[in-house]
Amino acid sequence: MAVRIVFLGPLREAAGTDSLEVSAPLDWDGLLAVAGSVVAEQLRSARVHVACAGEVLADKTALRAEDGDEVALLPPVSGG
Amino acid sequence: MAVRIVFLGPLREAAGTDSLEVSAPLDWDGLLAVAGSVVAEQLRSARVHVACAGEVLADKTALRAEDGDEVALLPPVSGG
Amino acid sequence: MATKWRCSHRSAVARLTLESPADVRLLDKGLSAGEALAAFNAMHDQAGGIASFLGKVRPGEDVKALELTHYEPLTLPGMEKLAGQALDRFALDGVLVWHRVGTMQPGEGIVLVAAAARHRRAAFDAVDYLMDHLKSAAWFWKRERRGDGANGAWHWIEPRGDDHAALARWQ
Amino acid sequence: MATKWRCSHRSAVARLTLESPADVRLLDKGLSAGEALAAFNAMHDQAGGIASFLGKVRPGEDVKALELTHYEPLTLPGMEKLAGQALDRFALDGVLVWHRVGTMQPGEGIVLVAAAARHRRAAFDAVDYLMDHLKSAAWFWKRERRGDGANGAWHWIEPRGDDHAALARWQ
Repeated sequence: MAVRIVFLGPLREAAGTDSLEVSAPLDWDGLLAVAGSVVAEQLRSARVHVACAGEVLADKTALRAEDGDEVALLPPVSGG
Repeated sequence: MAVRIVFLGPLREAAGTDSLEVSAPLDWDGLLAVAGSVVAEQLRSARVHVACAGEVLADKTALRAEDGDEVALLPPVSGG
Repeated sequence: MATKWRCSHRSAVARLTLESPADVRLLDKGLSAGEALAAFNAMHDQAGGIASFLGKVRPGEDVKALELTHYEPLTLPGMEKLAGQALDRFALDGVLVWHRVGTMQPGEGIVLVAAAARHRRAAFDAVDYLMDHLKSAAWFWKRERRGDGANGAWHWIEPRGDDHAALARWQ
Repeated sequence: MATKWRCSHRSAVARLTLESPADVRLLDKGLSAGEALAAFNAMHDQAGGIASFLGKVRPGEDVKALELTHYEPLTLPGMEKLAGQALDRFALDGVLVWHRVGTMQPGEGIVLVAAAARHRRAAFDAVDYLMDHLKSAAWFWKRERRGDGANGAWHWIEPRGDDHAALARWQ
């Protein structure tokens, strides 16, 4: 129980929760599996970014979260 | 003694005075004659404008100041 | 002609100390633009000019409130990095970048950006650059509360296409 | 985080009543940008944003003072006409155009322009437009006092070529 997944903005409603705790390590396939089908579909879109340990990943499919890391799912920011 | 000529900005120093009172009517040739040679030379430049009775003249050589009018000699405004 | 405040600006300004060359803040309470700009102005008394932009919650379309959420581990470092980029890119004496988070009412300030520079163009361009990048690149999500009482509901504000066009100007 | 003024903005703002949609002033004493912008902001609480520019007397090059003369029968009507042109040209809620005349010290404000609009671009462009036209078209002449005491002398500031280039952008 050592990786925390945080859902931001509208993804929070899609997930039905603010955050999830899962066991380390967590990779891209693991994230898609635990995120739920609605969030997983959005995660596959290029518009949703993933941060791990405070850094936005250039290639989110290379995610490799270790014990104690926070993984943030970042939907597109709002305009207006 | 019924037309007042006002020298603005650097023209004030060129004229050596802030203003002159001359008799009405005053036309372009009359203005050149009373303005002094230094100011008259600058007046002929397209960069110096003339206002009469609160209106900048589109054609300053058409000046026709009547009794009570103020004639303002306007050098180029400062940048910076 | 301008009336005087009962309290002097000098004493009021002294209460608000800004960081130089970049003052970057996330505020969870009111954003006072007049106070911030008075202090920024006093701090940059060598500058030829100060440009600023204050973005506010727009009333209308039945909007009762705006909620702005962010992701703390990214937001402030992102704003600080952006302020640094503006200082590198333009000939500036300093910048101020303040952003509200939390729930705001129509008419309240959301974002205040200011730039002090020797020349007007640099100050203007820096504020424009900061606003374009803050809106499209910083990690903020907004939703509006529309309607009254039990009929009220929150609506997410979508990303805007022309923000991306605005960003392309700076490439 | 922002410190509070001893006096509230609301009461202070109430002391400074602005004209709408255009507040145009020639000031022969201090120009207080923070006060003006707080009042302008409070007046335009329906606007999405407020852009502003404050031009100040730049220190350096031995400048002790700046004197700004104008021709009263033309200056204020010219500024009012320009403010009206900005309101016609851009989608604005309002503008503020204040200009100092007389003798100023380095660091003091010379000109303050602000525009309130639904959209940022209109507010920005209006301030830019007003500044370009104020500097090149309004009837102001500036001279600087350089040097100390008996060695001090006044020097006229020449018109600048790039002001005319800036104006050509709006044709």
